[in-house]
Amino acid sequence: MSLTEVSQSQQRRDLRLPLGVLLLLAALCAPFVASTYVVHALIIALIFMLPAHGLNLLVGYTGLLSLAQAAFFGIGAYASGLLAVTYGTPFYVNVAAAGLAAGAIALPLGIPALRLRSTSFVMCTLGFVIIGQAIAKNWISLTRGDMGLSSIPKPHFALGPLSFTVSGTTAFYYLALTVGILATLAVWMIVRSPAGRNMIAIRENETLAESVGIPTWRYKLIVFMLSAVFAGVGGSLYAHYLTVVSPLTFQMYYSTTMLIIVLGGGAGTISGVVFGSLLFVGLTEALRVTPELRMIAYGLCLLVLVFWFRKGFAPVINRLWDSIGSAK
Amino acid sequence: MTGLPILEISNLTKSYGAVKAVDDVSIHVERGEIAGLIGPNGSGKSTFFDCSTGLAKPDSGKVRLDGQDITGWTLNRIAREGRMLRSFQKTVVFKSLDVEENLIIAGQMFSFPWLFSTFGIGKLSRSRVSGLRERAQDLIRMAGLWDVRKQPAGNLSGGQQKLIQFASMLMPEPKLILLDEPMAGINPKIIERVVETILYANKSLGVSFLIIEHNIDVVTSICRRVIVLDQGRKLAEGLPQEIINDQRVREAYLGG
Amino acid sequence: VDETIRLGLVSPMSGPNARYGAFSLHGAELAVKEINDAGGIDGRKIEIFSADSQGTPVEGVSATRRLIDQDKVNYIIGDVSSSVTLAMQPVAEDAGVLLLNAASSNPKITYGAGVGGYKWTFRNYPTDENRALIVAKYAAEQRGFTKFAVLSVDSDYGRSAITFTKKYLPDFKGEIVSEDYYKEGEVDFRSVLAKIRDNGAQAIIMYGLADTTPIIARQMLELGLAGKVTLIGNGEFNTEKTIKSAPKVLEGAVEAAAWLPAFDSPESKAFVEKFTAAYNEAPNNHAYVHWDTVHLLAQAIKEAGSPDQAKVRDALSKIKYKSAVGEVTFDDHNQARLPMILLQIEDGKPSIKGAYAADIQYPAN
Amino acid sequence: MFSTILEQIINGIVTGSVYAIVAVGMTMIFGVLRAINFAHGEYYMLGTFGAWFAIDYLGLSYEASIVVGVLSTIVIAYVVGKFVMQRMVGAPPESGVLATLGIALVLQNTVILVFGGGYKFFSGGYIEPVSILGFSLAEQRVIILIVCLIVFIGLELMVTYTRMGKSMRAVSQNVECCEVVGIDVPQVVLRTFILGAALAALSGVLTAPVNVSVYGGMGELITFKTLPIIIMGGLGNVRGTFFAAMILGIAESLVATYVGLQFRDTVGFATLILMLMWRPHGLFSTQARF
Amino acid sequence: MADSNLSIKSLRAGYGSLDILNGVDLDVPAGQFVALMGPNGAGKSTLLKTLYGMTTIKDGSIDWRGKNIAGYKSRAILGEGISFVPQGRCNFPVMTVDENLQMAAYTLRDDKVKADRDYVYDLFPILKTRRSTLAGNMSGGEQQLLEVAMAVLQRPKVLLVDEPSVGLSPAAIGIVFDELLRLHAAGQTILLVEQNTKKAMEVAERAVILRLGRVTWDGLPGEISHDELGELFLTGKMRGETEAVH
Ligand SMILES: Nc1ncnc2c1ncn2[C@@H]1O[C@H](COP(=O)(O)OP(=O)(O)OP(=O)(O)O)[C@@H](O)[C@H]1O
Ligand SMILES: Nc1ncnc2c1ncn2[C@@H]1O[C@H](COP(=O)(O)OP(=O)(O)OP(=O)(O)O)[C@@H](O)[C@H]1O
Ligand SMILES: CC(C)C[C@H](N)C(=O)O
Ligand SMILES: [Mg+2]
Ligand SMILES: [Mg+2]
Repeated sequence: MSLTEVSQSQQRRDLRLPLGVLLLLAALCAPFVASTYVVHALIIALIFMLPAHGLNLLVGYTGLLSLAQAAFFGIGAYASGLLAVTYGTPFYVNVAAAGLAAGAIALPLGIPALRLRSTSFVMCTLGFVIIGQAIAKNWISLTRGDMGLSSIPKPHFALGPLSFTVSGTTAFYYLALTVGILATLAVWMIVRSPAGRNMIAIRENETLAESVGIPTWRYKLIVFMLSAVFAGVGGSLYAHYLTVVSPLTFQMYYSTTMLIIVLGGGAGTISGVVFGSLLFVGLTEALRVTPELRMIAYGLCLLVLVFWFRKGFAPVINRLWDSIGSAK
Repeated sequence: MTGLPILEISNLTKSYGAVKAVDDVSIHVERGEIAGLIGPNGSGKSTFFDCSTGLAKPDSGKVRLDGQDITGWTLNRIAREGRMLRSFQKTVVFKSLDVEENLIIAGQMFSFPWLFSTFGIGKLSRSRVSGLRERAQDLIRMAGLWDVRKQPAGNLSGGQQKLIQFASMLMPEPKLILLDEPMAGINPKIIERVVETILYANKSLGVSFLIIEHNIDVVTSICRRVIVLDQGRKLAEGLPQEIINDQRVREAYLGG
Repeated sequence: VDETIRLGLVSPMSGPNARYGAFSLHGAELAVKEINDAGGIDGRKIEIFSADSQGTPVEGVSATRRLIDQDKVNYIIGDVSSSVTLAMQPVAEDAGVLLLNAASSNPKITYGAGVGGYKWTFRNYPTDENRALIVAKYAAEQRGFTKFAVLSVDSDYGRSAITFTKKYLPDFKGEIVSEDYYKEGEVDFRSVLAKIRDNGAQAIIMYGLADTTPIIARQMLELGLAGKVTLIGNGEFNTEKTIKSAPKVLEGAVEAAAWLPAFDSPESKAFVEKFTAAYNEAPNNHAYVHWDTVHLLAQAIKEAGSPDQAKVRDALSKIKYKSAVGEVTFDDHNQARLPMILLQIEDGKPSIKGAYAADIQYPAN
Repeated sequence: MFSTILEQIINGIVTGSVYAIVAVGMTMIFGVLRAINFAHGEYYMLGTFGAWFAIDYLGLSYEASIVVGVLSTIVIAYVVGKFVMQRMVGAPPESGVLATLGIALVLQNTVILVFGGGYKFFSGGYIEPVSILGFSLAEQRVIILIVCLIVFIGLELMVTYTRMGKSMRAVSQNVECCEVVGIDVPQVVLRTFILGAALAALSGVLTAPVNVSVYGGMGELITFKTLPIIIMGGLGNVRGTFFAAMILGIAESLVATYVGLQFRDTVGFATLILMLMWRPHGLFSTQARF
Repeated sequence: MADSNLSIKSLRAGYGSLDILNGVDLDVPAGQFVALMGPNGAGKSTLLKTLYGMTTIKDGSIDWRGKNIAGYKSRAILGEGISFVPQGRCNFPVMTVDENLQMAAYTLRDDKVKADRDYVYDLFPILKTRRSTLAGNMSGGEQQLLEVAMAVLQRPKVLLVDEPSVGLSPAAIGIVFDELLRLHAAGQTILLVEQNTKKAMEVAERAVILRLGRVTWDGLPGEISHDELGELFLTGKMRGETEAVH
């Protein structure tokens, strides 16, 4: 029995590996075949995928429904925007600083917030976004308020004598793709490890998890911070891509978009998040017919999602993937 | 065996409003012992467990585990560092995970005690996980759950879930296990197996037990010593035979 | 060969500013229709492509990209909201597409344009600085106000107008006694108005949204501020609808606008008529500026003699365009020298007090 | 000084009353469905639009427009309740978030599509100021205050004493057990939902004369104002919601006066977060054992 | 009386597409006290839930007084006079004991309700002392008593009880089973699921053993010894083990 199992899975891997390579190749070739506009949409999708990955760790794996992602996204965007504009620090410093800043701010926010359960926690996290926006608007000496920060430089790498500026859409696409793949790998490693299993245990039943020795409090806090780091990095890329940051970066709308990516893609699955960010960013672009009809369609999509794909699209993708794998 | 009790709880008190759920109770469990805790409904047994394991905060009293004062420790720390596990009266499982995963989770904090080591991948950690899996499968067979082992635990029958809980307690090698009504709703044949497993764990692995149970036959057959609570106070303590013949216990608990 | 001129319009078609988007699109469409009906520009027709910015920078950038990459537009007009325009600038710059702004007033847009950096951005709209200056000046000199309360919309427009007000007010011995900003959609101003009632302000400086003005006016009435405190600034004080909501409060209000339907010039009157005939409602300022900007662009293309973007750009910087409010030229920051129109409500009707242009003091870089 | 504070407190109570009537419906819906209704403000908007339509298109009086506004909202709520909310029974909270966000988008944009995105002018109502305790207040605000009191006394009685009220509480606690004792869960959900939506609509119609402008996006704002209230009030708790709404109304009013209007929208969530630090389960909730 | 009975024919039911009951046949004459036993996961609870309309029925019929009630909603079944005490917690945790008892009689609107409640309080004095405690704050056993009391208050014609003895002290089990006997004596039909086979065999008139979703033994309690019973549980083994072969 165990023998057949092994050979079966090998057979599967044989078929899925080339397909995976193919998909990767497709991703690499995208800028050469797709129009600049599609590439731009892909970049936005890749940028939103980062906070979504973080949110997935929080919602999908640890079971904490949070709307705070936009706050950390905004913190990341402002952190790198301010560094770049005022100190002219290089890109990779900004990205790292954005991630760290978001993670560090998540600590004092998470300590009180994580004591709350379910709905109170959701509302508290929503509060972070709203208060974040108020700070961005009113702490004018730091953030320049509504005027926002503009002319954030394009990512620039300098290694000794080598220097390179990521200026065009194509170049930025590769940058976003690289970061996206790295983040996906990082999430994959986390969730497959025993730590990932512990997170799932917390999602399923916190008290039970606690009783088998899982330090749930510390886990929740660390995952909360981790999700903020992902969001911060996303925010940093966003700032460098759009070259402007304004208080509108702190938007409940972004938080819900990220949540929809995760839930619609399939909470607790990595493929779901990847697919979700492509679909839901792609979808908003595709639906650009007339604005109201588009929003109505978007709303109806959400209802369809809730009624017919309660687990998001991930189960569908996985079934497809499996059927590809087991096809001869 | 040293004379030091593995668990020693002194003068524990807990009240909810006007209700004194536990009222100045002192209990100890000796190393290698299987002790029973019985009492009428609402006599404070589960509350006593909650207070000893960090789930509830006692109003006063001291809990010592293996000579160490663990009063005020959190539930997870008691489980992880103190190696004292407990089960719940109201059956709880990780609902959407299958039986095997349920057991692996129950065991892994001991194989991966440090938060960051749990992120470890690589050979050592893989072999640890497969060790856990083997152990889980043995326990699944014991509990007669083999065929449903890949089903989400939340979809199993009440009794089957209770068995998962019991099996989870044996996943790691704890020093002491507190069981809250492990036999409730379990069919008589499986009760025999559960009893055997408890005795085996006790003899061969040296795990001590404190068991709340209303199935008086089981209590008398496996416990060396039985403690009786009534209205939050300790009513009696002694050998099983003495206890069931005690007039006060008969009145308060056994009925007649 | 495709002979049509492809013109993109980025505006907030949905979201809280959707109303501005609708007016902008109508204005631009009307101009395009006029031009095409008259035979186009040297025979070339204009085709308009509208894209929704939702009033947010990221959507604005997406919209801009789509216009450039998919609709292959040569020119873009947009956006209303300054934050969005600021985000669109680098995108247009990268693509070498001419970005003509018709309605954003934040000075930063042209601080960074022309010799400031972005070669492809032009703005055919007066700035907040200009507006703030003339309102402050008029209020102080003509009306004799010295104590002001600020109540403006919490956006880059409302906030930057106040920033400049603060810059100029000391010149006129004016003093700000309280400063408040409201969110789009705010409906309850009683607390602030009560405070203003008690702090002795003579006028409320309001750079606000058209739709909020009636609410504030009504609540001023409720608190007994009518006739005691005057509204000054900008926020469609001059439309019939606003005045009707609380005539007693709006009497004497002072407003500086890029344009208003009551502006007395033949071109302006003709525009109001055509617009009203076409859309069954009176145009507002945003309809006008977009209508005007399309005509401006058409003239530039005509003068360039070809739709080539670089040539049109050069034509624009040299252009002398006769708009409905006066002649327009661009400075070296690609900022139009445009007058602001100052008006005061008298007997329930807007009465125009003059049109003032001011040279902008660019920050030294 | 003192009289200014008093005046602001009265202002706050009026604002609080508007919030309270909307929030109480939301909290009751949460009670039976365990889902935050992100679309709740949309019923406030629908009610207002209904009344505006009645006045502007049908030429009805303000009183009649109240009926039209509330009734038309009830019809829409019935449809939404039948097809969406009833199916949310027992669904995980995430589904509730997505579904109600979806409904909010659909309702809001349908209205914009039909009536346009611009602001409408609401012309009915009693806006003449009256003087109470020396403070000037529009008559309409006095009406709002009185209606709020009536609504809350009525609801409090209903929840504690009537079968409907008891079954609402029952549904909120254990759906399976409702089946066992014979409570018609879908019906209770539908009725609660319609009641909540109707109250939101009523609040909208009553507030329209003083808020003057009517527009498609107005519901979203009110949703955000009421979210912190229902949490502070202890989800599902009618009396708690009343006090929380008053606290928030007054706090907003004071902040708007003494700190700055721009901080007003932050007050709700800031108060909420502060309060949650102090009492993680809300001001008025009861918590059962694990 | 013979006309009013419960008759289950080749019933197939389960959860979604998963079948748990694979053709259950059972005839219960009016007024009979039946004990339903079997290994864990045999489908006992599923059978009771199916009778109460809480699962998906694929096939077969449930005749109750000449009417096929298969596919009825729970509420309709309650209306037909069938009550159910499910396994595990089933009360309103944030209502007091008294309110819970009131809710139990939700569908009854006569003046006997109050008298019934007093009767229940006399029966289980512990509930009386806890009458204003929130149900969710009581001990497991106390809640179990409450749930039995709630079913009693519904005055059903048929009572479906799933493991009422779980978590009860021997004394309390005595009281509960005495109450079941009293109800039975008053003419109620009772379907009792129990793992406490010893006790169940004492009180029931008839024993039915379920395994793998089928009735495998049906007879008088006296006809089978405890060892035989245990043997029956095991030879069938558990649902899992027989199927594990393939
Ligand atoms: N909600 C559910 N969804 C899917 N399968 C279920 C569900 N509930 C139970 N099952 C399956 O049905 C089988 C029978 O369950 P049931 O609860 O009827 O057993 P039981 O005989 O009452 O056992 P016990 O004595 O342990 O209560 C179980 O093995 C389980 O796998
Ligand atoms: N959170 C609480 N609030 C109020 N009373 C409580 C609370 N928790 C427990 N009690 C009361 O404390 C008493 C002891 O409860 P406990 O659960 O410890 O009893 P037990 O001995 O485990 O009973 P059983 O055998 O029925 O499980 C009960 O009377 C219960 O009502
Ligand atoms: C909506 C308008 C008042 C916008 C303003 N002109 C701006 O620059 O943002
Ligand atoms: Mg207990
Ligand atoms: Mg069962």
